[in-house]
Amino acid sequence: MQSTRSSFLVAAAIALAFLTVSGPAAAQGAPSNLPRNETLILENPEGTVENAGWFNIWAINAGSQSNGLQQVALDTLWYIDPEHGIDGVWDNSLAAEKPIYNDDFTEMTAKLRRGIYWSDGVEFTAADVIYTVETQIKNGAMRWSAPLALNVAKMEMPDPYTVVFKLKKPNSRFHALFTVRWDAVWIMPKHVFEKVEDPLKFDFNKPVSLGAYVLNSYDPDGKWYIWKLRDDWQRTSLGRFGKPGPRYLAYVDAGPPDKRVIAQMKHELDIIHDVAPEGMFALARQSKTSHGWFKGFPFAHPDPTLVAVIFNTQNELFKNRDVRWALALLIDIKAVAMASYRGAATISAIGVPPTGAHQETYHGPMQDWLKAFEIDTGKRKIKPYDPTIGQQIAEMLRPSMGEQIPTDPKEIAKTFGMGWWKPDPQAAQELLERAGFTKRGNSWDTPDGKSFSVRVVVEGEARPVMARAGSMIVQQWRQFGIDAKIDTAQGTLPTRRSAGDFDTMISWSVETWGGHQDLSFFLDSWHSQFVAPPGSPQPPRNWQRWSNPDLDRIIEQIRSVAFDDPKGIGLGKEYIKLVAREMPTIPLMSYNVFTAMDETYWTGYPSADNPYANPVPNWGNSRYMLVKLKPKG
Amino acid sequence: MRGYLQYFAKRFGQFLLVVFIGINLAYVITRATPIDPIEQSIALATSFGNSSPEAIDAMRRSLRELYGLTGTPIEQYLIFWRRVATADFGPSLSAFPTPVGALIARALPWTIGLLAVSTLITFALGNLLGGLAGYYQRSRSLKALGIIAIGLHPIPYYIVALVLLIIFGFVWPVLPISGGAAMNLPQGFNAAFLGSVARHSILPALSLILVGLGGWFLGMRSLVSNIVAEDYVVYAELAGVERRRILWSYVMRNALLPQFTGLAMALGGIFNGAIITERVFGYPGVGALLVDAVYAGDYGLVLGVTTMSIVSVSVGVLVIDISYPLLDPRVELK
Amino acid sequence: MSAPLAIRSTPIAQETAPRMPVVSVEGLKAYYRTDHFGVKRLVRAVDDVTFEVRRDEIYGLAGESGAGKTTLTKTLTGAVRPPLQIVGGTIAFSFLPGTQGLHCAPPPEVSRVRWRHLSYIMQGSMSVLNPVRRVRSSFEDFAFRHMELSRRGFDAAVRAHLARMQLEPNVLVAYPHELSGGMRQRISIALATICRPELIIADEPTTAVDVIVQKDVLAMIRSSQKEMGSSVLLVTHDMGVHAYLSDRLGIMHAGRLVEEGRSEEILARPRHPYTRHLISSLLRIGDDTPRRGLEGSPPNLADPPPGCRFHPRCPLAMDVCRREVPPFTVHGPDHRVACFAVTPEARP
Amino acid sequence: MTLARILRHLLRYSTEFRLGVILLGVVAILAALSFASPYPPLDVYVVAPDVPPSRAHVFGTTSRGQDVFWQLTVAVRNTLLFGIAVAFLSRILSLVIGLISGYKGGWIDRVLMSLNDTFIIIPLFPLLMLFYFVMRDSMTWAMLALIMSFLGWAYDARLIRSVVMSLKRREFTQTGIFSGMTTREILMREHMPHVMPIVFSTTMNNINWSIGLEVTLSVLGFTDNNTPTIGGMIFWANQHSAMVAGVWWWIAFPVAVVVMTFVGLFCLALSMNEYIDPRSRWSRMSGGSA
Repeated sequence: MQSTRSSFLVAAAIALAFLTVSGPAAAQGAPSNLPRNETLILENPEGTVENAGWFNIWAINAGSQSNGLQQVALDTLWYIDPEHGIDGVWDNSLAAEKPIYNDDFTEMTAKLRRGIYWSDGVEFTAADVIYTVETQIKNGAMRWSAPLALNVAKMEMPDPYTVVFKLKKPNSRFHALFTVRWDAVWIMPKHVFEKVEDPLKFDFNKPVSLGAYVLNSYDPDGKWYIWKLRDDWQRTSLGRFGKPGPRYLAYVDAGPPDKRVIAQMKHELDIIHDVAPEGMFALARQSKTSHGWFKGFPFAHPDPTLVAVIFNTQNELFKNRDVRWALALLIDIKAVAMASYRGAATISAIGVPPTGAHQETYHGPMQDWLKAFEIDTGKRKIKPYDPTIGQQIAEMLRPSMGEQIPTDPKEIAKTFGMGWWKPDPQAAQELLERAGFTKRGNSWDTPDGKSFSVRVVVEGEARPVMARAGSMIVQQWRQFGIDAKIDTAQGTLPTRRSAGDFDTMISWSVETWGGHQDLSFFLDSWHSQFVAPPGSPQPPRNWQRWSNPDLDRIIEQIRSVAFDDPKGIGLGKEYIKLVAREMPTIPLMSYNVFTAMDETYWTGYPSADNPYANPVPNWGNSRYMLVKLKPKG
Repeated sequence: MRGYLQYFAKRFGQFLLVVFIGINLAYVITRATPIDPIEQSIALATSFGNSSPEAIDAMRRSLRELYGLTGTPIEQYLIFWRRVATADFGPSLSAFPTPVGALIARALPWTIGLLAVSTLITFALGNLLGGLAGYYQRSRSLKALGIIAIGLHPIPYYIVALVLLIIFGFVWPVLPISGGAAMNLPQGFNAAFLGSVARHSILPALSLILVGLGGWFLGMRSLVSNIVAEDYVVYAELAGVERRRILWSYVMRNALLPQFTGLAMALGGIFNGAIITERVFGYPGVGALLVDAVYAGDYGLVLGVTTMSIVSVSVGVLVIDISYPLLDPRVELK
Repeated sequence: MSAPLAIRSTPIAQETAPRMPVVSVEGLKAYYRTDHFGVKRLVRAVDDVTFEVRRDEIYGLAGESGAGKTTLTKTLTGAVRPPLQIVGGTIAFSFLPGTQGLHCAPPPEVSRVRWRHLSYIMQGSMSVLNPVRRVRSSFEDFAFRHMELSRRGFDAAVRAHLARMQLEPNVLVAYPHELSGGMRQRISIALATICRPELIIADEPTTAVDVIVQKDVLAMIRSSQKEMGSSVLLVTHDMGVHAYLSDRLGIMHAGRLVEEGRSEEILARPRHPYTRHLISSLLRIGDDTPRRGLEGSPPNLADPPPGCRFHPRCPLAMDVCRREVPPFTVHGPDHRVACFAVTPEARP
Repeated sequence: MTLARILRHLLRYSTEFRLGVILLGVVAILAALSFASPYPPLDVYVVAPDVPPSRAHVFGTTSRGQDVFWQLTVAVRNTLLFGIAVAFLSRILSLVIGLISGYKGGWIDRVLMSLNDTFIIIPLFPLLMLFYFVMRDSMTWAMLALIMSFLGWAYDARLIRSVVMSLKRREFTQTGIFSGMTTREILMREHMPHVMPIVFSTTMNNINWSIGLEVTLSVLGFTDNNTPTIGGMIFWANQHSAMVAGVWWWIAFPVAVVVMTFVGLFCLALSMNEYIDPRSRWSRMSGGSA
């Protein structure tokens, strides 16, 4: 037996070895050697960056974007805040004032700030702007080459702080290219890039920064990036708002949702980009210091992004408006809101996200029109809109959530949205029958006698809430007798989306500035001139491949009015009415992001009560929150 | 010696066959992937930002030639084999223009390290305990071990990893549950970094070990319980050779030989385990790299990783095979 | 005796009279109790056997396979593992006073005795050498600790011993599979004799080798026995071998001793019908082709026939044979037979 | 000894075997209950979500408003069916290849076996993942089963081959040949009875293998989740952060059941091996050289 004993000694030794190295709890979240109370740790939703050492953001997808690079190290002319902004939605960043167009929108002048410096001490001037544009035009395959090449005829630099863009054709939205909504054309450091022979093969490591932070260190395996506040932070565009709170920023791969929650419970992750609703609830329950955009339920930050059931309108079945409407009338949005967000959704019946400034601009004013809105089922006219559904969701949640659920109708509208279409299987049946569909026993046949089957493509793991919404909608359609199936596309989604390889899809084809009423950001790409023939790839964002002469007219009018022109709102409403009648996509809700913020080390995060910026940490716009963050105690 | 050469030649032939079939399988499948790297890139580049449709078309055109996705299937196939031969898989499409080789070279040490350590521990421990259990068949503690082994052995890597994750990451959070090392530590041969690496590798390694142990344990146990009945063992016992000597030089030594060939057969499965484990624990190895590559529809990278894993697994097998004669003097006669 | 070996017979051996037995077995009963997936069996492999091996003699144990010879050797060598059990009887070794056999001796005693006083040439010696160890290490494993010698001294001793056995020293560096069967056999004999033990148990030492090899293997056993004056218990079914080697002979049938006496006596005048059958079937040394004549096979020891276990096959069987176990009757010096059919008077 | 009789013996005398039968029995009963399930397996929000185990819901309910117990019954059924399907198909392959190469020997054997070893050595997981991304939604339950059985025959073919090789040397084969039986007859009449037990035990192991991979793949979201399986359940649980949300019963019970299945199957295989390995039996019969 001696040998057995010795063998157990061996085993014990190994076990011991494990424990000794295991020592105290230290997940990746805690930078062992940085002052924690001066460090802000944020999640970079890109996860692990395979090409960690690549900082040349102007080469397409060569490396990471939201590892802090575009948030705190790069800068461009203007920012539009998806929320209300620190002083207004519009911020002149590198530009000293708003863009100046000539009357026919063939020329745009940008006046630049003085006293802005690159982190290596070189001053930022118009030369950098011009170099940025010229270089990308010269090298076709850079990130913004195409749009710049299409628009810019030539540029002039009357003085080092003024750039005049001469445009190839009139474009009242040219400045949008240099206006950050998530990102924009970032300005290149001329003095660095002009030294390299091929700007596509240059890794720009270590990056020279125009923002308030410089790269401190990064993980060659791409799991974390640490940025350090510049000593001369006053010489950056952010300097106007005072000294940023955190001296260090750590953008980390926080792993799958569960691990993010665990990490924040251990206070090793100050800002979670997104988690499953249940994760957020768990945090709210178990960690006093964690909160979301809303202090209580529904926590999530509504991105100016409209989640919808997108039809492939080039598919025979969905060419017919009646079919699209019928399917819409079969959706019980309350159940979808529950299934996807556990109720923490902000619903929208119309084609703009119910977020930022839009509810005041569009949803509110259009309530009366919606209430009056009628559709003809062939047998009768019905008023499908139910303005109280937001209210109903609130009531439905109140028993379980208690006083977290607001009572003031305005609050409820802001939180859960206003109204939606009420489920009406009867009308749906009538519409389908008018469209030539027939019900056999418990299931539906298409006009050409095949069984009516609909595949609903969802991305899956990457966007769990949409997958859930999808499976709920599938269930509701199935129960009506349609052979509906969920189809998880995982990584193939982008390909299939642009190839039009889907019947319907839970995704978004509407994205807006959020803070600004102008809809051109997405709407311009809906023009029929861009609709690809079946089979060939469709450029963003008209994934539904829907074309309509009235829509084209509206778009062309928008192009001809200025960005801030109130006429834009009127045209926006026309668009909304059109898509309400046509239902090319079934708008569901805004894309609510469960960004969880931990106040153990930092306070002053943006929130629904103080919506000065978008906390979602991979947005370029999230940089504004840094100047408001204060160390706790 | 001639016997050995023949043996070696046979093994090497097998090795080549494995690599050939394996790589072709991978190539064919990858080619059939529906993912279009161009669309993938564009989607990434434009998923949030502003971008006008004409611009996208222009982008699409230039990317297509930049990525060099041209040429007939046959041409591409030949190019592919040249690349395999020269171990140069060209630039990664999802991290263009960084060469695939560079990405793999970055990830490989992690996986190899993890696998080497866990496999060694598993093999040594499993066989040691299994052998003892087979030799001292009356020992209670070893019987208990056997039951545990039976309980753990059939459970798939993922489940074990998940349970470990729950226990040590959540219920009793004493161990890091993701990453390869703590943040902001410069990589290199310094105590801090290595210590951190060790600590981060505990759970991944443990999940591999727990699953692997049982197989070796049970295998060794039954082998030994047969070998103790062999004439030369009985004879040695009757000759009063010390038990220790019998246990190590007669029983263990001889039982280990089939286990060793078993190791060769098991390597592939062990590698599968590594992929899963790396994914569960966010370990920066080739497994994680492969999954990302598949998501990104990065032909070059997927092929690179798959080929690399097939080749290195077969190399492992080859190494075991050709070192086998050193352990078993009889092999030359086979 | 000018052998460099330091080993002389032990004090115990000294004071014992020359004719005193090295081992005496008294009423030994060794059964197999098996239970494999419910199939319970009790095999009376050795059933009440009594005999002794005297100093400086070769005692032959004969009988067809399944007669219990091997089981007997197992019990003698202490290789008693379940399901084999010693049900009764004693085994007294001269060099192991005060115990009832190796199987119940204290471990230190056992390891003191083994190979130094009692060595063993195993059946099927082809496979008794560890296939992955060189012959030398087998010698070291087996003998080194018994001979108070330095490594070098031991090496020399081994070589000398091999030389005496007409074996090339280079067999030491060989692996078993590199050697012929006969070679392996002779090595195992060398291995068994290197410590000059009092008692060597040889179990079918020649079954697996061809006739030529048999001859010198036998010669080898004989010579080393003579030279060392030790005793050999020679177990084989091959009467030819016994005729050639054994001084005295015991015939086993179905787990029992049925006749015992001087070899020449028994070979010349076998009494027990079974013995007669064995002898009649003896053609010449080394021949072990299936025997003709007597039909039927040894009885199933799981349930042996009552009375004399040979009666179902016995030409002379009488009623009494079916009822009672025949006792031994003496037939002249050193010669006893267990059969009702043959009486001391009766001379065939 | 026919397989049936062997099984009876095992049942009577082998603890492992009995344990295995009991475990699998429970699992099988669960699976059978699925037909009595009051809820359509694919529908969500049919019961109140996140209810911990209670009298109303024995295993509690999921965050998707499904009853864990009833969901589990369906999942177990599908998972088992999957494993059995794969095992059955791959058995055919491994039997045919094992018998032929074992019996024919020569170059046929060499070719088949080197092919065989190739499939043993190649790491399958990357391949399976690739397959999934190629097939996408056409990668149904059945498709996956087909692919896996195509990949999963090698190891067992080897075992069967080795058994046949040993059988070849027994005299009944020779007599068979002398009495002019055809290869097929010898394989079927003489060898099958001896091969069956090993086929049985490899089947158990193979079911384990395939279920293991299925669970892993679907947990990672690499399978069609229109068919509820155990892996699928865990997948959805992860999607809802069940672990951190404290809905432990959503993970615990599926894991428990799947572990039961694995251990059960493995015990059967183990005891069968114990039984058929002649040497281990022999060494039981007479602890030593007899």
